[in-house]
Amino acid sequence: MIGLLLRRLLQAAFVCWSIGTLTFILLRLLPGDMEFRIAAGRYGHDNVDLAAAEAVRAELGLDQPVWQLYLNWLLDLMRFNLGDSLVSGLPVVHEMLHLLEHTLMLAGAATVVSLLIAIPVGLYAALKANGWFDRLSLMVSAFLRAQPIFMIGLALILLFSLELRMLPVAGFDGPRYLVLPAISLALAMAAVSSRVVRHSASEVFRSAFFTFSRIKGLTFRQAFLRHGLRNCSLPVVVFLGIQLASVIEGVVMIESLFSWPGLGHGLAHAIFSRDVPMIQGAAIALGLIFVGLNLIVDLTCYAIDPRSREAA
Amino acid sequence: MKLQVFLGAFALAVGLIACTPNQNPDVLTLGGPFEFTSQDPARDGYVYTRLQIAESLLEVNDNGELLPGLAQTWDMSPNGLTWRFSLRENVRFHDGTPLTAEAVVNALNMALRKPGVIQSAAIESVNVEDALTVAVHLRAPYRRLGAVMAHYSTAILSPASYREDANVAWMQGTGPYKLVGFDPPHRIQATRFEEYWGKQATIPNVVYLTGHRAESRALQVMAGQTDIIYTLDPASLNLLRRQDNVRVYSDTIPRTIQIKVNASHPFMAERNTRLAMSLSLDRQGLSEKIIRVPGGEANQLVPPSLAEWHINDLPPIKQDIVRARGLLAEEGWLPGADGILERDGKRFQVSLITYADRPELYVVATAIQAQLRAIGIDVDVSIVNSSGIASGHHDGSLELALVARNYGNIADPLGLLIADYGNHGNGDWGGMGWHNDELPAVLEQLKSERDPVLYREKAQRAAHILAEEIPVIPVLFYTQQTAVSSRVQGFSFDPYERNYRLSEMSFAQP
Amino acid sequence: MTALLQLENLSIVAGDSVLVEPISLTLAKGQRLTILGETGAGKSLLIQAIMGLLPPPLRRQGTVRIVGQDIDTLSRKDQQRLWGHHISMLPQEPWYSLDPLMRSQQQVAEVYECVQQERPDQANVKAQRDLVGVGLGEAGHRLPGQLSGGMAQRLAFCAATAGGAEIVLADEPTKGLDISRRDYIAALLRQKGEDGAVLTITHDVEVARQIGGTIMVMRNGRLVEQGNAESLLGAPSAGYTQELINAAPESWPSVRRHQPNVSRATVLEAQGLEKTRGGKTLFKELDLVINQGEIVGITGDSGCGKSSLGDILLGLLPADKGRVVRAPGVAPYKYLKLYQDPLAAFASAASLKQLFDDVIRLHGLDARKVPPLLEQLRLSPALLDRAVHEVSGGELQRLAIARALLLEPVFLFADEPVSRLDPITAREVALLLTQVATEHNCAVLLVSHDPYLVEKTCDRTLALGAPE
Amino acid sequence: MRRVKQLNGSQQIGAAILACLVGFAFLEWLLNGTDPAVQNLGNLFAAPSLAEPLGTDQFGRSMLARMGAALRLSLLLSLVCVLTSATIGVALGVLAGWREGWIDRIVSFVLNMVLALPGLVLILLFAGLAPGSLLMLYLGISLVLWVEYFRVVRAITRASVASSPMQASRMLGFGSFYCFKRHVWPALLTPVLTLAAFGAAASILALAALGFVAVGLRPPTAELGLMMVELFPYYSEAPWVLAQPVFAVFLLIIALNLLAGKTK
Repeated sequence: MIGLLLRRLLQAAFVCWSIGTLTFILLRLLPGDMEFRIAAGRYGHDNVDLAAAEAVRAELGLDQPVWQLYLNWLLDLMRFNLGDSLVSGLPVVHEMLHLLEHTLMLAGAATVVSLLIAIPVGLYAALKANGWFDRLSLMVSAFLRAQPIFMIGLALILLFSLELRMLPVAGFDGPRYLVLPAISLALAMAAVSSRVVRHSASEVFRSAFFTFSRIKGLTFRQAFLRHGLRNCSLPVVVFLGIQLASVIEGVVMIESLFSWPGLGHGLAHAIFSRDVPMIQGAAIALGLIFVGLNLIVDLTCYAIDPRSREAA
Repeated sequence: MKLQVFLGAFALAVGLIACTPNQNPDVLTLGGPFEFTSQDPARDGYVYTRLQIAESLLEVNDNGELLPGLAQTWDMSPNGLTWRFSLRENVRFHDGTPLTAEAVVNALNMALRKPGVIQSAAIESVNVEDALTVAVHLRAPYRRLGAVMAHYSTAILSPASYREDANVAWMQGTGPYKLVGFDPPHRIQATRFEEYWGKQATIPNVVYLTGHRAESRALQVMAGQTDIIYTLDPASLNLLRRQDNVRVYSDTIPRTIQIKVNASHPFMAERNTRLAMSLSLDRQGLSEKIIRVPGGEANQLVPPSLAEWHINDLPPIKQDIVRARGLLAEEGWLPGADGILERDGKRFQVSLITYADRPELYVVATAIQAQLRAIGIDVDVSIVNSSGIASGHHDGSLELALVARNYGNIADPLGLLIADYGNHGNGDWGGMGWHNDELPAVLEQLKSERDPVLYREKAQRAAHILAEEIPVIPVLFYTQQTAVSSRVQGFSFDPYERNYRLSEMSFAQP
Repeated sequence: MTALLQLENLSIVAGDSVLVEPISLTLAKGQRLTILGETGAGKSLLIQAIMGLLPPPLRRQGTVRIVGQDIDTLSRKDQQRLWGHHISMLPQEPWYSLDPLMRSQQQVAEVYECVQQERPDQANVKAQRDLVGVGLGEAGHRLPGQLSGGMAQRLAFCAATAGGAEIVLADEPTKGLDISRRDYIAALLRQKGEDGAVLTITHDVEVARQIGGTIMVMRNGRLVEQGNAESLLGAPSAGYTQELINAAPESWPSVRRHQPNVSRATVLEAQGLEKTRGGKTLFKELDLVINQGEIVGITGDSGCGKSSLGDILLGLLPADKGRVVRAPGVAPYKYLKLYQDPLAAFASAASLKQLFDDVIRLHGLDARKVPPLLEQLRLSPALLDRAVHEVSGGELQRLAIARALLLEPVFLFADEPVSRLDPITAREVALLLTQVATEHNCAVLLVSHDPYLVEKTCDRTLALGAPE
Repeated sequence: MRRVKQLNGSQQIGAAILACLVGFAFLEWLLNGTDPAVQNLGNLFAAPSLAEPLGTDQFGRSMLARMGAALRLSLLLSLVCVLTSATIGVALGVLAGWREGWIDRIVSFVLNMVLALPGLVLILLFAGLAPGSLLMLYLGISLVLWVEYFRVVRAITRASVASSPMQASRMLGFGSFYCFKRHVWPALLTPVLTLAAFGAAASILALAALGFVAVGLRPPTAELGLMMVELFPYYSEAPWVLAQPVFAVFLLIIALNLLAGKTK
């Protein structure tokens, strides 16, 4: 248990360092002069000129040697100081917290909705394996998986916002704005996870131990609750861990489509305005979410599977 | 069993959401592409003047004439070195403190500490003359100081708004709406300021939401989620025009889509080549089919709304491929095997950069690329950040750039034209590698010209030089496209984009 | 005396082919019935048919009555209601039949809770009592993965019978168990048969003998003979039954030669070997000399380090202490290994002919040596044209021996070479191995859990004790 | 041909769809000479006709030519990405799985670094480095894809190397190359082909995704994701034009997913 936490903690530190270094190197190589980009972000597109750029350069010390900037940044990182945004002048940590809140809200809601869809659909399909419902859910899942995630979002916008006028199209101003992005992301996730649930549940239903528990005299319900649920949730949770990477990718697309003020949107925007501290902050935050979610998966597996506890 | 329960719950949830209408009767929702990161007028001030949270000393009417704002009257000393602004009485900031000369001096001094248009005037000092009079002392006469005082970056905030470092902690303006919610970069909330000095706003609450994708902005207004969407993309116009509950307003604003040309580039140094490029453009097609607003063809840089600077009798530039090819042939450019022009073994291959902040630029660039290809010029289009224009100008890497230039930025384009052509005909957003000494001289004289007739004459001369020499190729006069929900009444558009005039709007009774 | 289980003309068919020919039997309280036969005799299908668990293309014909009820008159749900309450089954692979995530005692206790409607604490007490009864008193908190095969089978026995079922069906309950553990399970079944009814399926004559009661001998889905255990095993009337009895290692002819020839050269010598695994010392200060052509047996219970010792001698596994010396001047490929599972010796993607050709080409051997070798091992040369999966286990093990002998090895480590094979085949292969190896003057280290097998086939035996 | 027969029913359907798309893309290239960038502002959104079998788009460009070009781009890019990432992933995976030791440690270290960033974020960073550059897209996508091959190949190689059939071959005196050919490669082939199909689908989706967040390819390149985004505002005006790239991506992905077989 301690080892588990320690390993993830080490990974988190590694993520911070490697992402920081990587983004730093990559962004040093970005085309265009940095001070012009920053000036454009600060003073409006029509006010970019040499004077504004000079002011920015002097203020931020961008003419220091590269290694010095990198060293400073590493020192700051160790003190948990991600610096100030080059564009807004606000502390990156502050902005990250704001974006993080929205991203977690979206990712959390999407995960919950996707489980609400995937678990009943997958279980029902496994129960009636190869029946009409199983085939239908397979077809829907294959159909959804064959779309870029933004097409799912656009289709939902067309239906719920434009035709039915039930939900807002984009932006964030209250819980109603969460519905469509969360459902889009959830559908894309459930398309895959419902099949995983179906697969692992039917595996369990066909397993020798499930049959044996029935032969012992347990009813189907008892056998399912006592033996089926825990055993089939283990591969599902492990899969969720693998799916996390695609969730984060989906977040970038969905946030962009729905103008959702989260980390993915922030990252894309920061890359565009070449805001090095923001890019590092956003990428590190996304990386840390990734590590954190993996930790949750680890802990869940740990809770479900007594074998791992024995091993520890 | 489980499944049915779940489906039932889902249907119920959807049903509940469906019962909530997309429109709230007390809130006016606005959408636009502009992201904001701070409350500092020098940075994102336009957002706050548009939402009528902050106000400046002077205002501008649709014809570009200055009107009283927070200053009721103003005058200039005979030598042009001192300007006096007398402030309106009984004006209160949102924090309850009264508007005084001291507060205004403080605000202007804060603006002076940052880059911006205010730096174009050689201001020596700003002083308190008496409780309601402010004096601005200049080192050199500057005729257009009034326009500067109407710019968003000189908006007046209460002294409590500023932190030590001149940044703004929380904006306390004087407008009919006051800031209540600030979530950069996507949401601003404002409510009616009950102690406003002028006419009270009708709609109690305003929300501005950033939507950085043009296509989703168009959908927002169709879905009834947003009442007004500023800066639409051309592609969505036909769709929006067909909606019953949406009206589309097309307003010409003093912004021009133009091609910045690197005249020091060996291919484009000759006027004939630039003229040929200009003649290759199907401006009518661009206007009708691409921008989808007929009549936007530009034959010169400054649009008609800035009458002093616009040449009324200049004929339109018609597409003339044959003549364009002829001009290019005169310069030694002959088509090669694949139709691309060649001279001295070099292919006519150039890059064109543009930026994504204005949705139509990208589409127009794509069309221009094909039209230049038709006369044998191979253009490689790339999208950059708008800052790439200025940096490309300075490092000399820029070849062609498609830009939208706002000539109404400060009510008179003089300052802008000096910035664009003041340096021997060159500037970040204007000429590049072009050499002309007459134009900068004319512009310099205009700075201190006080006779309106002479001013007009010289302005016209400047416009003629630009039309004749074509350092920059005019393409289209920009049209601001705004989609407005049918429940909004009293909508009008400020061609200078300073003020969204929200306080004059109201909702139709359902 | 009422019949608990009654089969009338029960047969199992798949489409047009009959897999198990009609069979009738009656099992009353206090009766034990054992069906004896080799793999493929259709024994397991019989049990699945009785439980109603036949996989779809297979169908049952004839009547099954459980506690007097014809199961054809019952709905599927009502059929399943008999499970645990009246009829239960001991699985073939206990590890797979136990929930890997649930502790041992709970797997028994939940039966008391769910089937007998006991309170949890009471159920726990009873489960604990049951576990103590089968010698698992200390193992209640363990997970199935931490149990040995014998323990898992005993746990499965407790779980299967906790519901109070009178009828217990056992499908090869002793497969892969050491002899002492095998006998324990047999005793449990015998005991259960005294107050209920037990139907056991096995290929092990010894198990059948220990359970007692009635024995039915089956071959290829057909009943060969039946009768009382003692009389049938004592004096079988069918040749097949006799063959089965002879196939038990106890009945094998002894091929042990009187004394190893002391003048023979040493092929392998181990000095002071020590190996520790999982905190337990398997063996230490072990010295071993293997001479040319002799057959050395190693026995011991599972987990005692028999196979590890063989792997250390071959250099496949490092020893913690000590060293292994091979005879000088002998090519390394002359020290080879035979695997418990013959499939483990062959690359599955190529044909057998290809694999044999590879060896011949690599060492520049004479391909004409192959047919006589195959003949010696009673294999048809046509087998080589097949893929690895298309030949039987016994044939494949003999092919593995043939391939090894092609290289004229001096030392062969045979790791349980016949334990996965049916008894009659096992006997044939084991005897052939020792015979042919001797002819080729190859030393063999034979590892087996069955002391009889080693005793009958080896020149000398090394018994490994339980790990410390 | 033998391999085609080994495929199951749905894999055959997948292969057939893919073959049709490839056929369309390359026949269009051979037979139709229209330049996908030539505009005709007088003929916007023309309905399908004999001259323009798929109609025209918002610039009056031939949709037939554009669909052909876009499909070729997606197919070729995914092919090149898959080939690169599979080669690197398989080579390093075999090396690391076989040798373990320091090679394994170094590659695993790089792997952890790559895995720390979700794939699309990494591709975004690369695409941001040089917007519109096909090379950067290719590098970014390949960099993300090789990880999967590496992990799978290393695990399989490890299992194969430790397996008793290979142990047996070693004892019989066979060398490393023989062991690779007989034991490791046959075990790798099917999973690597499955990964390749999924990888191709992933790179097609990534390309479309980048077009969507405006760091993908430049206009007037015909690229499926870019076309979808550009044509979306015309969804009610010219639905048949929008449907074409949407349908093409759908067919491509479903064909590759079918070809790959069961869910991972």
